[in-house]
Amino acid sequence: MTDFFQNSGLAVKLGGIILKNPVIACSGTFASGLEYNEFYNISILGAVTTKSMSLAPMQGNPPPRICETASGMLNSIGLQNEGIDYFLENELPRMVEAGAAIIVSIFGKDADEFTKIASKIKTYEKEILAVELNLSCPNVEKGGMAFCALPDEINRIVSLTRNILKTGIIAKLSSNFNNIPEAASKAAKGGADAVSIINTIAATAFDINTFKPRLGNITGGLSGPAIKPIALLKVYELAKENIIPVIGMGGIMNWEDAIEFIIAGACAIGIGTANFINPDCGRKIIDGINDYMRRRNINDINILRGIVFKNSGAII
Amino acid sequence: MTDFFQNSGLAVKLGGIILKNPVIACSGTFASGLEYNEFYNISILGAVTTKSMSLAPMQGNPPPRICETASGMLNSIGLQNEGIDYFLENELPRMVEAGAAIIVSIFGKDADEFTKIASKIKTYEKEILAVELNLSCPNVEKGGMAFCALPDEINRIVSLTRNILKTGIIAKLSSNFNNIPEAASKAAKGGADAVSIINTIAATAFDINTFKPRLGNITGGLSGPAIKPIALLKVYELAKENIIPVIGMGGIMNWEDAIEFIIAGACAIGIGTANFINPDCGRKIIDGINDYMRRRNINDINILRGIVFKNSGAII
Amino acid sequence: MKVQKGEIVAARKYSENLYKLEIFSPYICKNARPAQFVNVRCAGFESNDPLLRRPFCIYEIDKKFNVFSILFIVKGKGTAYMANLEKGEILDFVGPLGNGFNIPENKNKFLLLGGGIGVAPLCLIAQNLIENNKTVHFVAGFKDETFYVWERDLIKILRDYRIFSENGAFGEKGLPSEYIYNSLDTFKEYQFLVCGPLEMLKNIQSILRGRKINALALMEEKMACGIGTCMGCVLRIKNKNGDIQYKKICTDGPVFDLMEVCFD
Amino acid sequence: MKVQKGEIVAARKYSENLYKLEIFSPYICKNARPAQFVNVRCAGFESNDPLLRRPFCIYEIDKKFNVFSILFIVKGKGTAYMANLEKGEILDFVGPLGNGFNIPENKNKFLLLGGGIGVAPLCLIAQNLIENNKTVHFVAGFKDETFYVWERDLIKILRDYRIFSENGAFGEKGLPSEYIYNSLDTFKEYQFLVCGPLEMLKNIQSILRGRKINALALMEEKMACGIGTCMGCVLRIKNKNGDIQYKKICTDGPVFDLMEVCFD
Ligand SMILES: Cc1cc2nc3c(=O)[nH]c(=O)nc-3n(C[C@H](O)[C@H](O)[C@H](O)COP(=O)(O)OP(=O)(O)OC[C@H]3O[C@@H](n4cnc5c(N)ncnc54)[C@H](O)[C@@H]3O)c2cc1C
Ligand SMILES: Cc1cc2nc3c(=O)[nH]c(=O)nc-3n(C[C@H](O)[C@H](O)[C@H](O)COP(=O)(O)OP(=O)(O)OC[C@H]3O[C@@H](n4cnc5c(N)ncnc54)[C@H](O)[C@@H]3O)c2cc1C
Ligand SMILES: Cc1cc2nc3c(=O)[nH]c(=O)nc-3n(C[C@H](O)[C@H](O)[C@H](O)COP(=O)(O)O)c2cc1C
Ligand SMILES: Cc1cc2nc3c(=O)[nH]c(=O)nc-3n(C[C@H](O)[C@H](O)[C@H](O)COP(=O)(O)O)c2cc1C
Ligand code: FES
Ligand code: FES
Repeated sequence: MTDFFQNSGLAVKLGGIILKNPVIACSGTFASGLEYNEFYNISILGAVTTKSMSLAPMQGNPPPRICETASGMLNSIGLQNEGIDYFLENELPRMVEAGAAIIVSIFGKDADEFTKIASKIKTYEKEILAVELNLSCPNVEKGGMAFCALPDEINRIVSLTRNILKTGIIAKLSSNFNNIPEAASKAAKGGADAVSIINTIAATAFDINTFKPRLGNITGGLSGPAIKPIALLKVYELAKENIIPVIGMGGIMNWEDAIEFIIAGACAIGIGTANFINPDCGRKIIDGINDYMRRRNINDINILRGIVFKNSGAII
Repeated sequence: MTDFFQNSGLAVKLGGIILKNPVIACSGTFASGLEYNEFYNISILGAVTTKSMSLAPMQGNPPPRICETASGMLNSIGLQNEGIDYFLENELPRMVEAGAAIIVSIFGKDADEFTKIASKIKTYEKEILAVELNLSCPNVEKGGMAFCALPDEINRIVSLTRNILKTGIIAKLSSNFNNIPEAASKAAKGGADAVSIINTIAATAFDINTFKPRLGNITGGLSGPAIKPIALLKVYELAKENIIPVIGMGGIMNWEDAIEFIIAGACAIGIGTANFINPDCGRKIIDGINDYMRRRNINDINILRGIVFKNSGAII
Repeated sequence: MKVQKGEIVAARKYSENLYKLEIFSPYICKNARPAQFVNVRCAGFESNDPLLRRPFCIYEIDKKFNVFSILFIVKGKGTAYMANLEKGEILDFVGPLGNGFNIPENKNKFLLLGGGIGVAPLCLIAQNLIENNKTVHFVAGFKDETFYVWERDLIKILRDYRIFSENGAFGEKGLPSEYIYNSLDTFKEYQFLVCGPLEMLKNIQSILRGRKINALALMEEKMACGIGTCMGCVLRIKNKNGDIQYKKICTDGPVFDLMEVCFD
Repeated sequence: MKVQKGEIVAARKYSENLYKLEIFSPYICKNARPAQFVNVRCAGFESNDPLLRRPFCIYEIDKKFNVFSILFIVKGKGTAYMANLEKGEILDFVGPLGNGFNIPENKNKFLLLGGGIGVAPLCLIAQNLIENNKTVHFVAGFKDETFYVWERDLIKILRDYRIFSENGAFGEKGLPSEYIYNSLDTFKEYQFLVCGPLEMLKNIQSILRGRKINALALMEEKMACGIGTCMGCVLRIKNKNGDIQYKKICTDGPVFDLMEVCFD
């Protein structure tokens, strides 16, 4: 069902980035994809985004790091990773071997760190489809979400990496500030090909018996179906402005959700938390989109993008 | 179980407002309480907040106005109400008769409208515990959430009503801007006794078969358990600043959730969407808080307020 | 109205998608009137998804055994949950809700027209009308044979009925609205009462409007509370002066004057 | 590891809170090793609450009939959902997960100590050890008589066991850790393997540390993925150099060197 011919109407373009289909595995929820390769062939995905890699290895936050909430989950992983060097030497080759279309997510505490990481990636850039700049992690003290409070910083980081790398550049933004369109404009001006929205939403939970936070880090990021309606509005609002291609994510569990983001204006969609619950959801979502298009005789997915604007343009 | 003696450790003080217990019915989810009086005696509640009343009657938004989402619901009611005059003449007397501790929620398109409504309430102020200024409705074009983008406007509206009314004044704020502490400071400076957070979160949903928005108004406000972790963080962050007493709300379904907001720093808590699902939840939540305190030998609920700060103070 | 936990005394599968639950509840059996509904919690222990209750009209009332029933079609997760319930399990519901149907004093003959699951509330209404010595003609239209077993319930209430299905697999092949259109003269003395999908209601409205015949209809809209407090379930009503007003289906209805309903 | 839908061939209630589900799965029976676990979806059709899967160790494997089982305590909404499942229904699970337990070559005698539901994975381990001609002494501690029926499962595996309960309602009255403490000399040749509540693990760690005895432990932490991708289930491990490291319970464990676990 997912062979090339049937997928041919699924290709999408995000600035200079071309994907064979719009289904992307989200950063931090797919590791480097190799675990999922045991469930299905991850090369069928539009792209695989790695967990966010930092310059030096990061230990992450103290446990507990996970807390389930109603139709959602909090995480406070805190970007635990082995560092960009380890990744490039040990994991990237295996991803290439698995045939994945690779988006490397990177995280720096400041523009300088981003630049350094980008320079390291430079050597491998032919093997990489795009670099995603994680400007929105709610679980780290420095950098992360804070960048989104300072759109000019976003502009700077994007241009600096843009100057170094020939790969696609994606800026991942936070919904924790009410300024996505502004941040997206700055990213676009800096030379980004697309933006990813949304990262997890800052949130928390407490234990009424121990009076302790349920996360070692006190606060965490909310993801999963609970946030879908919020994410969808952010995607809709930004896509309508037509500033930059949007990769929509937040609570997508199945192909219906994926289509909902696309008709709301997303060029491509990211599946995050769903990978934990149904490790084969990537394949199922691609199949589902395919079937939906066939049933409706749609032979190019790009026709669906933002189709709701026609039915809702006037009012907002 | 809910007689006066057992409730006596439940009294809380919000600035000049004293409640016999911290359980408040949220605006817009309890009408004027009379329907719920058939399920239990609403006079046992700490307070009943009316739906938001405007100067002139409002028709509200076109249907559909409700859309269920994962562990949550979207609404785009748009403040349908019969206007403040109708309320004061017809509904208020019946609420008084039912023995409710009354918070009248009001909504104006600008400071002038708020002032006019406050002047009308003046005549009845002895029968009213407090007035809640709805500065955060996501479902109206003018006013509403927009005030929260302009904290100075909040200050002005609060002071104007403060000058007119001797009742308590509560400012209801939005979480759709990342500035609750600032907005709360302005409300405090204007003379508010407390703030209510959070109103619903702006969100949307689309139908993948018709390509239409699922709400007549396109966007709506997300409420219910889905948003609880987000609301809880907003309450925790604001309460820790110790600027003004906080009424916490967002996704509270049962007494455990109520306690969670109180230990996170809320002086009182609001139950909204839960009233739709379990119309007798108000009584059950009061009973549950009572039992919890008895089990733990806590004889004053104020001891619990913000108790998590001790276990989490250092890091944030 | 009350929040109740009633034991399911029977759970029956009528066909692939059609189920009936019978619930023990002296309170409902004593207080409920035709066209009233109950609002059912459709989630497991401490689960918040689905969050909202689902409204279902009361289908049958057995006063002798204090058992009432609901007949329902499986659509999404709420009804899927209900279809899984078994005898001995507990149903959490609020009711009876809505105004119900009050028999118009000045009418003696009634034409009840149901489309699909719209027949459910009409059955209790028919029963009630017959108990009040009214004449009832029952017309039902379906897509296919899903409701095949349901005819056994209907036949216990009355014999004067016609059943149509689009594919002819159940009853006569055809649309009930065509039948109505062709028989308007026969039924001009009848009070029409309609419940069914939107398309059908629109259709009937325009057929009847042409002939200046009145009708009542049971309406549906998404509900949050079911008790008139959320303002969610509104219907656009154009009253005699031509003013558009929002009416709440749960507490102002669910029965409305079909001619006043705005469908656009 | 695979996402599987297995038919429940038996659902047994051991006591008020303790249940066993037996699931048909040739794949698990063929591939699973002791101390591995499955990650179970605990929500109804299209429901997202509870969202995350719940991890359960494999309790028994019956290769003849291709049936494995899990033994579980009802804690919250996930396990409440599972307790409601019946024979003939389908269990959605991912597995087998985790490294499992590899029998140390150089050890012949094993002391398995389980607290509460911690006995579940130890049963399959005990079985496996015995099949490999090892000597096993099984010690179990409980609060009360919840596990009363479970003894029948244990007795099929071995006879050399001691059962304690805090209130004396099941087995001997007392704490297993006291028993261990008093019998350390008897068991000094034994490889300890412990699974139980945190307090018990801490206790045993400090008892054994005093005597420089080693032990393995099965650890628990909240999990999102169960397959090593979310980095959620980490445990703080102090290795020989004194460095603190985060290890993933799901893919680095669930069996760890108890002496290296940091409890503070
Ligand atoms: C007053 C009233 C009486 C009804 N009586 C019956 C009956 O006797 N038998 C029967 O089978 N159905 C009846 N319905 C429709 C029934 O409520 C829906 O089929 C049911 O809510 C679908 O829930 P779901 O979770 O399976 O579907 P989903 O599509 O997953 O539901 C999603 C949301 O939409 C709402 N919804 C879906 N369909 C409808 C609908 N047609 N009307 C109102 N809200 C809807 C649900 O309540 C829920 O909030 C009645 C509806 C109303 C308003
Ligand atoms: C590797 C492993 C093996 C396990 N094997 C068994 C077994 O064989 N039998 C058994 O009864 N229990 C076992 N548990 C514990 C079991 O997973 C929890 O009791 C169960 O998840 C509780 O879910 P709930 O929805 O009922 O409780 P809730 O408290 O509602 O769960 C809320 C959240 O906390 C998590 N959680 C709750 N308790 C635990 C716990 N003790 N460990 C990890 N996460 C938890 C849940 O998975 C869920 O994400 C095991 C746990 C792990 C990590
Ligand atoms: C456990 C976990 C770890 C994550 N780690 C990262 C990360 O390293 N970098 C990043 O940009 N986003 C990270 N995210 C955010 C996701 O990529 C995604 O934006 C978010 O979870 C919303 O999508 P979802 O609801 O489908 O999960 C993480 C999310 C989760 C749940
Ligand atoms: C249907 C509906 C109508 C509401 N109407 C109002 C309103 O008129 N004024 C107001 O201040 N808040 C209104 N709210 C917001 C609630 O008072 C509350 O702040 C919000 O729903 C979060 O709490 P909850 O998750 O417990 O519902 C409304 C919420 C809902 C669901
Ligand atoms: S469903 Fe709430 S007003 Fe009708
Ligand atoms: S549960 Fe996800 S890494 Fe272990």
